[in-house]
Amino acid sequence: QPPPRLRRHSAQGRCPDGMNWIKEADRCCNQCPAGTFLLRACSNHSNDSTCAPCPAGTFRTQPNTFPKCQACHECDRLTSQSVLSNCSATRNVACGCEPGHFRNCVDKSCSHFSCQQCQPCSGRLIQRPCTEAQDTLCGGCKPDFYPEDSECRPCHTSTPETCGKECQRVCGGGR
Amino acid sequence: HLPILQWEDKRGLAFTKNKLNYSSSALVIPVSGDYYVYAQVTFRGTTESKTNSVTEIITKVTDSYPEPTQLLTGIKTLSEKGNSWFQPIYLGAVVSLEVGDKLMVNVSDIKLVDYTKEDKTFFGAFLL
Amino acid sequence: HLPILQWEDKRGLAFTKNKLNYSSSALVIPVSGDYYVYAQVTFRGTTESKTNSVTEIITKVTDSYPEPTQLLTGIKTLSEKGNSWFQPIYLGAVVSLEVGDKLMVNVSDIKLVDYTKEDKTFFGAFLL
Amino acid sequence: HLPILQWEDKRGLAFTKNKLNYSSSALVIPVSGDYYVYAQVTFRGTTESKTNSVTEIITKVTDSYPEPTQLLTGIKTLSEKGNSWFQPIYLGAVVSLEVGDKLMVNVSDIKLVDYTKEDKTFFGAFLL
Repeated sequence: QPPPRLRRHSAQGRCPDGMNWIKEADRCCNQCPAGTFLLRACSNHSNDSTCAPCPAGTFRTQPNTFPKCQACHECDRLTSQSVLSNCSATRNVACGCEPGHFRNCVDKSCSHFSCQQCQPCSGRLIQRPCTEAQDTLCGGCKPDFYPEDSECRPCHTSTPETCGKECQRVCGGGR
Repeated sequence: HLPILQWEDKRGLAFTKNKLNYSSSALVIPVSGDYYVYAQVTFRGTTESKTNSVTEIITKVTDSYPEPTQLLTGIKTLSEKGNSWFQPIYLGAVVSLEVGDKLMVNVSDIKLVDYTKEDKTFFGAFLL
Repeated sequence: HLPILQWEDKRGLAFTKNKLNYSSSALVIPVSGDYYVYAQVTFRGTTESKTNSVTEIITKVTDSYPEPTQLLTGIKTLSEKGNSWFQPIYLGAVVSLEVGDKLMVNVSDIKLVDYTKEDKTFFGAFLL
Repeated sequence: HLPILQWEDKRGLAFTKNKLNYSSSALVIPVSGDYYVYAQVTFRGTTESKTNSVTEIITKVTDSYPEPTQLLTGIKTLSEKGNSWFQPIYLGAVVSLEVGDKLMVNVSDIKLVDYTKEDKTFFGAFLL
């Protein structure tokens, strides 16, 4: 009985780098590059895998031997998300918030978020500007503004009777 | 009738086989028998959505009968506090179906359906 | 023990076959094996119901053993604002069963079960 | 990545068979094919938990590919009033899997998972 022919890759799963075991073909085949998928496994010569580009709306970020690509996610218009970068053959869509909005995270990993308008801090100093990650942090009233009912009003709207110390320059009158 | 959802049937995790095909928003039954039919819809909204409840219905349409049959229904009232909310509804059960029957998923408000990721909203069936 | 639901097993969408019969509120297992067992109960109430939570349990009773076994449990606390509320609970999983085993569905409060439509509250099993 | 749950695979109601084995927090697929994969996680917390939402994800890992694939996701925002709350999330669907693929369950916060009873949090799969 002839000795069993030694195959270059003796068992499932142990393939050289850049190659994957293809069960249907019962051999190691070259991986397809990112942005493509395995259309047809290699024949005996392990570098003739047939790869095809990911169809529109799908992607693969890494070399692979999958029969399909992954479906792109979509940005959520209802929660005012915007597309930071479109889905390409090698990368999923990236969603974020438009300028003047910040991410209001639903979960800790912030993979679910809605975009909220940054607060304007009208009449106030801006302690920390609005970023993609967090709302503006408003400080105290600006110069020539005075606090009233948790708001900051311009001094010129105050009357001599109500002319507080913040507004002396505008309505103090030097009596 | 409530709006009918449309589905991706080829790309990503989606697939059809054994002649259980998808066409015009419906799974079309190729062989009479008992099927386990299931669907999850993730609803989501914001405080502006002002919604009291969300509903998901798996419906059967038979060409020879003018009215659809509601096979499975999930209805959930909402009392959410945050800026945005998420509410998944999963339905699944065995139903007896005839060749040519069409299965669809209806929802109370299509604008509230989270279509952004295939792993959050899905629909399928298999023959027992 | 929690109240046990009774089911319709013939009319409308309901059916039994392959000797998986329904009797005295239970599905009776005809053949030992692994079954996918599932049930959905839609609970509904009003503000007067004053209920903090709802519970659904799929239970197994074996004649030779005095105590039921809880196979699957769904418990949901409620914090509803509206006058009336709806809360569906779906349960499903594979369990190993012996011939003669009985499957039942228990609920925390039978008055809160929406029995009005067969597509909202249902119960079933199939052999793998 | 989100924390991965570990599971009991032998005691009580848990079992594995037909070479669908459990190892290192994952079910390992022995035969390529279409599987119905399901999991329920019961989350529970107290007002101190201060949690806006809970998430359950069934994930697939393939040895030859560096990134996991999210197969099924359930996310639910919370607006609970009581001192303590319970929130079950059930997920289930058919997915095409290859021999050697690993299935896992990720959750948003492992501290909120109710692991106390096997009928409240469970995970499984069966070949169609």
